[in-house]
Amino acid sequence: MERRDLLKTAGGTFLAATSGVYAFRMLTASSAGWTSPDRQLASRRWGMVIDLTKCRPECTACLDACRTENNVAFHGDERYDIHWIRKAKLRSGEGSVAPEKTMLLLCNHCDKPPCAQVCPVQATYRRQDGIVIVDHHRCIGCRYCMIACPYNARFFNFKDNEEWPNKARPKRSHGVAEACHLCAHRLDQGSMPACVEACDRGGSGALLVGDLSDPGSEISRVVEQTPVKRIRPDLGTDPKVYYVGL
Amino acid sequence: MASEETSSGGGRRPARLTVLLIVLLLVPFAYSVVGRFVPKGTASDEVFLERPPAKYKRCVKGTDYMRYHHWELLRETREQVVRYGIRGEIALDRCRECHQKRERFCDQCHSAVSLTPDCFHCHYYP
Amino acid sequence: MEMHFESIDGKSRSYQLLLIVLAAFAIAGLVATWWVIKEGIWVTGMTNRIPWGLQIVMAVYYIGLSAGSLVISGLYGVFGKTEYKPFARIAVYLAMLFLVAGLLSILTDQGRMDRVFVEPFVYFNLQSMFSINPILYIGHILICVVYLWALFYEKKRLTTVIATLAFGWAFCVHSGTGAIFGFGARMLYESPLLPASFVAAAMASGTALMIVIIVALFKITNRHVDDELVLWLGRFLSVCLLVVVYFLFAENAYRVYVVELRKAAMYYLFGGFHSILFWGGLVIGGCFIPMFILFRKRTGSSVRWVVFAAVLVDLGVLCERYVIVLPGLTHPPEMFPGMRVIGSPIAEGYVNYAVSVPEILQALGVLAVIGLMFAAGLKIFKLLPNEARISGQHA
Amino acid sequence: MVETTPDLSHRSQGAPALPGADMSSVAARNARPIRIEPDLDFIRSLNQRAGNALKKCFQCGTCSATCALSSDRLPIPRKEMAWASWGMKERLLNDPDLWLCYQCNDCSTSCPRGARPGDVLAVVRQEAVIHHAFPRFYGEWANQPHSIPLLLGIPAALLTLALVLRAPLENALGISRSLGPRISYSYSNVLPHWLLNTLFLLIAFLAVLCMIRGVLRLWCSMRTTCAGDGRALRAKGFLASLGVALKSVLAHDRFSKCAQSRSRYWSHLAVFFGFLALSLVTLWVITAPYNPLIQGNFVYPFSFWNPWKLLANLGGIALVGGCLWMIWDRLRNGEEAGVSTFFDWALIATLLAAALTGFMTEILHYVRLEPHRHLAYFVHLVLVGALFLCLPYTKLAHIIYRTAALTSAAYYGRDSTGPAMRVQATTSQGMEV
Repeated sequence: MERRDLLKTAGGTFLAATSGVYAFRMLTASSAGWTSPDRQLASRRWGMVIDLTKCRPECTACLDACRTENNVAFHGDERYDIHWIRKAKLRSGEGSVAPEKTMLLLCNHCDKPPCAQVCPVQATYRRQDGIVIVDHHRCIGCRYCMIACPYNARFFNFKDNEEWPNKARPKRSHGVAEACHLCAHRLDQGSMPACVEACDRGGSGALLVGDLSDPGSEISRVVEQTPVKRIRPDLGTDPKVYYVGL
Repeated sequence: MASEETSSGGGRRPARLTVLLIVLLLVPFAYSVVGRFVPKGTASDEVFLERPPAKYKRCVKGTDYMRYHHWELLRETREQVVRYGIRGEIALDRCRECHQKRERFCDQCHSAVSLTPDCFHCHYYP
Repeated sequence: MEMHFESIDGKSRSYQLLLIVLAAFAIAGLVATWWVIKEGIWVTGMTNRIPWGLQIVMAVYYIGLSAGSLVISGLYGVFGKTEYKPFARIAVYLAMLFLVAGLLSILTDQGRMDRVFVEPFVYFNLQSMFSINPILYIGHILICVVYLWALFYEKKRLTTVIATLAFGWAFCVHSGTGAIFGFGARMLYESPLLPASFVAAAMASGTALMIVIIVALFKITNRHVDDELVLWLGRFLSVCLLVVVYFLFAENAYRVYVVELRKAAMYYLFGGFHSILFWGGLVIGGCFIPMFILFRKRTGSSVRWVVFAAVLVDLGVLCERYVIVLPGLTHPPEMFPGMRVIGSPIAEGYVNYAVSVPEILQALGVLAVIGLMFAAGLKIFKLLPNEARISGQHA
Repeated sequence: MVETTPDLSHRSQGAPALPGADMSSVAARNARPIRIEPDLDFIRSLNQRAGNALKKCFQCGTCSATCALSSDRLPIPRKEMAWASWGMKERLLNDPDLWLCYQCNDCSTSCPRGARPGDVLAVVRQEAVIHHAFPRFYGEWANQPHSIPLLLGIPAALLTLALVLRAPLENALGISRSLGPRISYSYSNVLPHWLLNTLFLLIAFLAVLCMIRGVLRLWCSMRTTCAGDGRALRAKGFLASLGVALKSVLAHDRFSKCAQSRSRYWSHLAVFFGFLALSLVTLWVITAPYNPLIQGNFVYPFSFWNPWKLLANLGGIALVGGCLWMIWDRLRNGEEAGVSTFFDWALIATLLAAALTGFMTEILHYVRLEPHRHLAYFVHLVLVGALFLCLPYTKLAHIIYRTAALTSAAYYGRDSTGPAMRVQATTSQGMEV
């Protein structure tokens, strides 16, 4: 009797488990017909070089281009404005006579992004080509990434964005975090990010985006041959935005 | 011990309650009957899907597929685009080329089945 | 007479008044939350530079209170101090409620509350403290439920087992909560000591809360509680406070001593509103005055004074939670060593956090919700003992 | 082996003094000794499961006196208690009157010996279900905790088989994958309705088929009970009796007479009407293609404010609430609710699980979580399938048996609605059991 019960239980469990697993596979089969994700991205590693010596202090071409391209919210309130790329003035040393420096700040697209590490839903992640992206469809708005980012590069949609200059690109609802994604949509289609194009158009040519993993690319050459600096590489985040003349 | 009073009193109350419950059960039935015989306007199940302009012949997939799986297609395409950078032909703003007005197409079904996908808050689709 | 548990009648006018007041606060919190959902989080005091505010402060405070109250019930369950059996049920029930409060605070703090119930479970990220902690919290709630069940049905063996588990789990919960900040990259967060000091502060605040609740509840419901039971808790509290003070000293001494951190430490200690909370609320009001009361023979053996000390400790720990969460955010990250930022479209330097009305309403609302659950629990479940005496004094 | 003389079964053998019946022959037969062959194992098992209370019965008759449902024409539970103590298995298990008891435990709480007749009857009903089960082995399985995996595994396997066979069947039968005017985001694109309808109708048909034998047995024994020498007295036509029975079921009027556990009336009412509402909505949906009331534009899934959807949601809430209430009742008021065995728990748990997975499916539908919603739906369907498959073998069978017993009671005029019958002749004969 004991053994029969055991057989019955075991048989039933097996039956339920196998049919469950089989049904699971049938139910979860993709209907859209996509196959496994393309691994092609991994062959690239995007990085950026900003030549501060070429950057004109009064020029805002890149900032405007970014705002227009990506529908970045500007409410006119310092506390809630979002800046995927921003321009700051630095003064080295104390006192008011020390020389001023113009500085462009944006997401550093770290190779070891702390923001992605802390994201509880994997909404922020490092794409295989090195771009750090926020998946706004998934973000729950916990703002832990903003705590973790050592560069003040991440922003939160505190209110809805009323402006919608570029209807071809999405805007964000309130309640999600965002940051520069290096115009991944443009890079995917073979063109340069909006800020880079705007800078070139303005004649400065201070911005350069390219593939760091390709030794023959221009960016690799610049990084090799020019004295470049990164912001706080000592934190171990391995940022990929390089500055010339900082 | 149930005395005669309580049992008869208890008998009346359930009867009334039962009638009430049965009436409740019949409400949807009445709704459907009314929806069937009273012409237009009352039948909220009506769905109107605007046909795309004649010059467009074919969608990215068949009609049946799109009817039952379009969201699946969009969702998986979204994953491909956002997480793997694969940008193909399928995109929400390309739907707009044929199905031009949201309220004459998307919203029709969505509101009929009480779904409020929040695509359109961030993706432009007039 | 044997000690037994009973539920309260809950028919008195004051009880009903309490329910109404609590419900009003809960509704106010709900309205505030609805307002935040509808308008966006800008209606709170948070900004892009200060992404976490009062809700997170309250969340970690509530969670601290919960772990602490569980420690008290552990006195009975784990260490077999049977004289604390009368408080075991209230303590576990409160522990559960405060965890619920913590989760509610975190929930209402999210930008997209609609996604909180789905995405974190589907796209679980093992590397994130924010993914790990909810598992710890929910686990703790479940453990508390089983624990309560064991207590209600007087399951001796199960009580011991589950109490030990809960005791250990509470340490994990608290260390985990501390790790959210301690493992963070902010200059004033990063500290391996933080999880440990979190546990110490939790035990202090939880014990203090139990002292206040026990004395108040027994007084209001006309029940007898032996002074010695409360006084012993007071002595336990004083030991906890010593540990808290030690951790505070160690951490701040380190920050002041290490050149790299000195500037931040000075900001922390003397840099604004939070410094007032630190010195006035935490160090003096929350630690030294209570310790003075508790260690002094005359005041330490008076229930009144002990309760007063406990209230001070609870307020002090609330200040401690504030000075853990906020200075780390208002202090700017050091992006350009040796340089100063003089012009930027965002505030790159020191910023100030101003608590807003919706945040306060939400915090009070959460408190009111669990207050309601506690009041209802007293009526529904047999939580309260008829009396609490040390067994030796039984007639 | 015991030899005894008192007529324990005069009701079944000559109970109602039929018009024109020969009284003397009845009396003569009653005097004849009857040989009782007690089934000792049966007694032991009953006694064990009814909380060792059965043996305490000393036939005082308090139970029948307290019972609000007991009447001269239809006396319970005293005679069943006697049969049980004497191990008259066949008689007991075929006794339709078993099914007229609602286990309100008025008798159990007033029993001076604590013999708990209500509980004994509940256990006997459980025995009866297994006894009437066809096939028998399945009836025995269905009431053992270690068969749970199997009981869930069979519908899971059937459903998976249906999923596998879907494409070939659709091709062979020429069923279009198009759902006509129905629109998107339903569940039916993965688990099509035609497939589920066929499968579940087959299962339901099978279940009903398996029950027929039990119901017929019950009916026959009822006829013996009432008809004595084979001359049945019909009080009503069959359909009219069925009507009376259904009315009684709907109104819960017999349930409402319980004094001891009033809350059971409410919880059962909630579960019953919840179940009924959900069944109605399901029927409406699955018959939609053949429904003349629906013209073309049947939109499925329903809008949240569609009355059908509202009814289903309300029904689900009632079902969950009722089940939780029952669980609470059984845990809290053990004394009034009586013994709870696997037989009782299994039904409540399955119903609750089915309802909860149903809600989970709905919630996942609204949060647009794919493919999780299909998985929840699958589990839900497995639970519903298990419920149907085990209909003849679990407590759920009371739906059928109780209705049959009520119908026959009305049919033979043994209930209060029937014409008064001359029963004095028999009740005067000493022991009325």
